[in-house]
Amino acid sequence: MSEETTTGLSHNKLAMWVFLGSECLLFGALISTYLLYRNKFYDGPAPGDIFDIPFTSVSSFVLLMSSLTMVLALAAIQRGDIRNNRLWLLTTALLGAVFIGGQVYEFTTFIREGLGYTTSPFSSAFFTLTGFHGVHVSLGIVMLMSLLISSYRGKLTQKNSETVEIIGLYWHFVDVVWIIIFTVIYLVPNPTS
Amino acid sequence: MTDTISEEVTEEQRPLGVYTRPKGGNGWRDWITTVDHKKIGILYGAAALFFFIIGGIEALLIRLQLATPNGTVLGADMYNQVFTMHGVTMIFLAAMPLAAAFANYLIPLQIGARDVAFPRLNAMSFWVFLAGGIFINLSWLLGGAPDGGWFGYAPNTGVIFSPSVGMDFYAIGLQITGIASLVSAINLTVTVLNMRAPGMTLFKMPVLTWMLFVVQLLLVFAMPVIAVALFLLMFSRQFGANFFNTEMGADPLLWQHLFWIFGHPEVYILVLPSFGIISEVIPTFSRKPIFGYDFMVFSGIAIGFMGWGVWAHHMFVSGIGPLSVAAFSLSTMFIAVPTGVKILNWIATMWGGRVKFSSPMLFSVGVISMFTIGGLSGVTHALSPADTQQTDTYYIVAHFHYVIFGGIIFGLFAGLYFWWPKVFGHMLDEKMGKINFWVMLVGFNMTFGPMHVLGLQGMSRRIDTYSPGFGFEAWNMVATIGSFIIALSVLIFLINVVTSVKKARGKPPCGPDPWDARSLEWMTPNPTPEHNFDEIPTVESLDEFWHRKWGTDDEGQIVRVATAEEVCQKGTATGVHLPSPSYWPLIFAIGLPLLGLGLIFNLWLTLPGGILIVTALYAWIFEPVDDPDGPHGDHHEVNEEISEGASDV
Amino acid sequence: MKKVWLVFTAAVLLALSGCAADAELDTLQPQGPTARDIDNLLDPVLIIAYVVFFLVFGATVIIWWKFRDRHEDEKFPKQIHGNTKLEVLWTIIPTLILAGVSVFTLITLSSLNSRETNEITLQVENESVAWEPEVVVIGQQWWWEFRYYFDGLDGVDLSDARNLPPADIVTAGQLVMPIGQEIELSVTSRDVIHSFWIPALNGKRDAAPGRVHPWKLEADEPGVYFGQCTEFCGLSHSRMRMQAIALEPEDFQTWVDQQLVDQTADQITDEAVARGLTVFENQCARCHVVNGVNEDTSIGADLVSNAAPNLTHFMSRTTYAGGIFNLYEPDGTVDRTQLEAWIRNAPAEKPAYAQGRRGMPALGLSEDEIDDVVDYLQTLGTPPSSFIIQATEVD
Amino acid sequence: MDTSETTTDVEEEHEHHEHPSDGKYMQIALILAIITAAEVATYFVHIGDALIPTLMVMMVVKFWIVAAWFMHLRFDSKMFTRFFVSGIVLAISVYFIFLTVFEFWTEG
Ligand code: HEA
Ligand code: HEA
Ligand code: HEC
Ligand code: CUA
Ligand SMILES: [Cu+2]
Repeated sequence: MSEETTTGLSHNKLAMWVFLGSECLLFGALISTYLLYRNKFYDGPAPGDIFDIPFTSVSSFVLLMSSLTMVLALAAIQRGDIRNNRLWLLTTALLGAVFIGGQVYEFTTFIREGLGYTTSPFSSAFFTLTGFHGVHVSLGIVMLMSLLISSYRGKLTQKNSETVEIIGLYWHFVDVVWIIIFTVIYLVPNPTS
Repeated sequence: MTDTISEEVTEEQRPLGVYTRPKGGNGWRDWITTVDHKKIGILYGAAALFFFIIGGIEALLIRLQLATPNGTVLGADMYNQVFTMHGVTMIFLAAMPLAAAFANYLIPLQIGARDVAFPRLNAMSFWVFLAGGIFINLSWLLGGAPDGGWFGYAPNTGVIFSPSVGMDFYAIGLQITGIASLVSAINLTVTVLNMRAPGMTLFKMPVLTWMLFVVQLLLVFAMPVIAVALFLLMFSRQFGANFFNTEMGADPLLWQHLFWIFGHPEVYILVLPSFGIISEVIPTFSRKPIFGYDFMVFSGIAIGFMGWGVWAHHMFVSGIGPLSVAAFSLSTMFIAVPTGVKILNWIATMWGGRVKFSSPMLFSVGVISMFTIGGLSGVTHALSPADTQQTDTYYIVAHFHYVIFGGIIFGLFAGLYFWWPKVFGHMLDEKMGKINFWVMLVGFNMTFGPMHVLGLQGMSRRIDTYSPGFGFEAWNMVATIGSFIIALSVLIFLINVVTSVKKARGKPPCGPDPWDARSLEWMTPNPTPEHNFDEIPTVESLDEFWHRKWGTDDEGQIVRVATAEEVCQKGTATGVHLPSPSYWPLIFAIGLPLLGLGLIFNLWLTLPGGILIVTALYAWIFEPVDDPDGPHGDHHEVNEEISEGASDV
Repeated sequence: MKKVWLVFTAAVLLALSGCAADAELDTLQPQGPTARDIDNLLDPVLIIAYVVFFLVFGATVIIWWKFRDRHEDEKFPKQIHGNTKLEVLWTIIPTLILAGVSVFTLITLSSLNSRETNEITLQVENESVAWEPEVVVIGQQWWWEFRYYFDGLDGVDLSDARNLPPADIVTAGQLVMPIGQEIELSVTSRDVIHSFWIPALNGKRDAAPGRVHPWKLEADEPGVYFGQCTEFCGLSHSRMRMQAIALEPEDFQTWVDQQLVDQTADQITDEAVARGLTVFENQCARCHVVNGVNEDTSIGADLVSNAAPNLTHFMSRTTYAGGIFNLYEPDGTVDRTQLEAWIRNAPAEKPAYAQGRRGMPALGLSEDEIDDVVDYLQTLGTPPSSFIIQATEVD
Repeated sequence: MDTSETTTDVEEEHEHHEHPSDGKYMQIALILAIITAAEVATYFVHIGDALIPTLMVMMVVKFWIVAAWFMHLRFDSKMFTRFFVSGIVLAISVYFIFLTVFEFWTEG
């Protein structure tokens, strides 16, 4: 950015990082709430009964790879390579959508198996945490699609690669949150009923 | 709410006076579309004062009910709503936004910037806050106000125990004002870091800016915690989630922890702005620089930091176990140290000075002594065994009104008197200001002083009535009388505002430097012109403005090197490129309460709310950065260099 | 102005030093060792606080007199920017003071949490029982229940307060205890969070649903010690009070003996009382238990808390309905008017949510029925001694 | 007033290092993939007491790699790291205490 600022950093990017700092406390609270309640499954299914690790591993992997495509999209636009930028943006959005699709599938399976939102403190905490993450991913997809649209309208050029960078930061953040969720919620041995 | 008091004075004369804007034409449109940090500051101030009076009237109702035993002014149900709304209104809709008013108005000026980093986001923060405030208060009309206390302990806030829609309004309304606070905090954080004038290093920033900066950081990290707590509450109430359903093994302490992890940083969010304000006022009227600037700054940071490790002192009796109690008891006590550093530095600043007790100064000295009382009673709560006797009694009520009213409201009044000429171009009447102070001081101590005694005598808080015979009668009556004296003092303030505006009408603005002030904001004329600085000054020292006025002669005597008029910019620059107004922040803000009402009453209502929000966001993004017909849209190459700053977000 | 201040502080000081003799809830007049410990911790700190305050306030007064600008010139005082030594000094001194205070805090805290249980020997149904004085305290909207298990709490599952095993004694509103004994409390709740507090004997402890919190009480002298629920718990939070009644050990034994007697119908001779029993069985028994008449505590299932006060020894209490009404006049006669009013329309006497499911509903009884049922209530239990009745008066 | 050594100012260089090449990004992604595979493997292969520490280490490494490389924290201004790390550290310490107070770790 050409704008002169005291620190030499762009407003927008700095704001995004401050926001991500704030998000740490949001997800921290949700994760802690979940941890507190992972044993409180009342009469419903326990986490250990219901999680499908292989399935979630695949969707986690998909989300992780979307971080790669995201950074490739950024590298492309920074080179001025609009074509590849579009390609990678689209791929990222698609990978995100696959992840969300997986989550929707997971949720419906859980509900079919008797784990509804109101089944137990565990279920409420689980759906709230992963739901919040899912909403973040979905918002990310919306933003990526908006980028694509403005790219096709010729508005996204090397000059404003920073917009891609900032949305990328958000995207990667949502990814690292999932890295934590995947380990702490899914992989750490779970109680069974 | 501001344009109703407008007067017929042309814009040229008073470009900024809220009470003197032209009524006709598109005056109100100017206000609802403004992205000017100063106007937004004024809007924050006006709204906060409005809510302060609402909260104050609620307080008077509380006091009327409690004036005598077996009071009958309010029923139990109404009483519970009134005290809950009193707490919520005062904390979230009066004290926080009043601080936000100062932050918005003064941060850019004190660091030598033309505006905040994201002007439109700034407007959005205000409108969202206002929408949230109105939304919460709508509950009075739509089925009952919240009745679970301002910290709304679960499970008493669940649908079974609080069946009216009140707590829904609480959960959603505070969520909305929370968005406003978070967005504004990010905005101001970036502003402070990124938009300082050349030479303005972090350690040349005025103490007020520093304290406000710490507050923004606290907000950035604390708001998400209350957001989660409120989401859990909302999901429990709207969708039957089991976060607080103890029958299924949920733990009611979850809410308490989340609330107070936010809640304790919150009390420093409330008090630090006031500490900052008096750190500007006291040096000015003592004619000395602030004593121990570095220590002032670092103690502020220390308070903000330590504030994260003490939250469970609100839970000493809630059964968290002796080890936790011990740990939090100790951490709480030591917060007195950095706070004490501040108190003593203020005293040292005045000591040996030539102290002028003008009204801002009186209020500041009021803060020093009254806050100390509250802080010391705070230390007695920190003795956890003693707190088992004190908690949830009027002794606590006394503590927090001493820190809040004595520490915050007094400080904010100091700020109002001090910067009034800066904002509106005319002074408030000094004599009335002093009367205002003394009446308030007496009323305040009469109201809250006796509460110490009541609390130690065992009067519980949040009781709508008490029986005769426990020895509560006399002091309650005194407190009630005192509260009306406070009301009188607030009334004196309002009268002062009105008469001062009247007196100033048609007269030229007061001089640029009515107080022999010290910091950068006074380098612009009063009232501040729309573009702030004609030319961004280069800063060499703390108290830059003062150092440009005063120098030392050979004998080390302080002598005037320039008059304020000479130092002060003329405010005449033209063609400064400023961000253009926008409707979308307001439209966005209107969408949120609709969304909220939809969640409470009828999901269909979320539709228009959602549409407004999405439309506003997209329009916002695609709105041209410059309105070609805008007042300052001329985009000459020459002006490009001084148009720095504001981003187009 | 300054005079106003002095007078005011003097008044506060006076009041603090215990002028208010009649304050039954006063925290500064401890009547038992734990409360005394707390008081002993607070008092010196209050003095420190006074000293600190008068230093700060004194400094501002001196500034007012000495450093007030009385000239209208442009002279400046000496410009001092700070003094690191001073800063260090006033960082360290408060730190040291607080370090000292924290030592005492920790000591008191540990004694507050220590348990010193003595078994006392009780006669329970002609058998000698060694009882560690323990009482289960249950809060609910808006009254307190106290349960005594003379076999100890070891086998008693308290995790679900709405579904507790039968106890030897169940009473409401008034905790009865022997003096000179540390009584262990297990505090819990059936609905929302309440807080149990007898200021003269100890600080408070929250009663939270799903959690059991330990606490203790000890009184030096026999007497009636007043308390108030202090955690906001909804509509009638202010009307959720309680008393601890401390008795000499012999009197406590007598009380236990009386409480263990059931109220069977064959004792009834009076016709009005018999009619009252019928009303009770038809109207009241779905919520209230009178041992010997009905047993099932879960009948009142339509109450959120699943329980109403056990009325077996109703007359042995001196207050009712969350400790807000006195059952007896000072001369020992029963205040029938108030009791009838309660049974006529309880929510009018003590607010409860219109939706019901907590508190006692208005049952729409006829005046005759009310008369009869009150006659019946008056046969339930032995009235307490006149000492207790008089000590219940607040003035 | 000693103001010379202020921290976050213009002086702070924000020279944009050369960003890694696409190939480098692919390599990093490959490492991430391998760690993820290892993580998932723990679900099938039992490693006893070492499980949780191993998982935590792998999680932290993945987190760090994404933050440092994909989010460019390695190359970008320290200010960004400062905000992010503040958030993380504050969150971890506050919520760690929070869970501790619930006796979460000892409840089994
Ligand atoms: C502006 C807001 C504000 C501020 C600044 C404070 C400051 C402090 N508060 Fe307060 N507090 C509240 C607002 C605030 N509080 C509110 C709103 C509640 C109630 C919430 C509710 O329940 O509704 C509350 C409740 C509250 C409790 C819980 C009580 C209970 O419910 O049981 C406790 C317990 O420790 C406490 C302690 C303290 C302490 C130790 C400080 C310290 O920061 C004070 C430090 C200051 C000084 C000590 C004075 C100056 C120091 C010196 C001159 C140095 C020398 C001093 C010594 C050597 C002691 N506060
Ligand atoms: C910023 C915070 C703030 C402020 C400023 C105040 C100000 C006041 N508070 Fe505050 N109070 C709280 C925050 C605050 N309070 C909180 C958080 C609680 C806890 C709530 C809870 O338990 O959940 C509480 C609780 C609380 C209680 C305890 C209620 C209870 O526990 O049952 C009482 C009782 O006296 C009280 C009294 C007062 C009084 C008399 C004032 C006065 O100082 C108010 C002065 C202001 C006015 C009187 C307005 C004057 C203006 C006019 C009258 C002008 C008239 C104009 C027109 C008619 C146009 N408050
Ligand atoms: C639906 C349940 C219900 C029914 C039916 C009911 N009560 Fe009650 N009663 C309660 C509850 C709950 C309380 C405690 C109310 C409080 O203190 O807030 C109570 C309190 C009382 C008390 C005071 C007890 C004490 O020690 O505090 C008396 C006496 C009483 N009821 C008598 C009666 C009589 C007589 C009847 C029948 C004519 C009756 N009740 C029917 C629920 C019921
Ligand atoms: Cu029970 Cu308050
Ligand atoms: Cu606190």
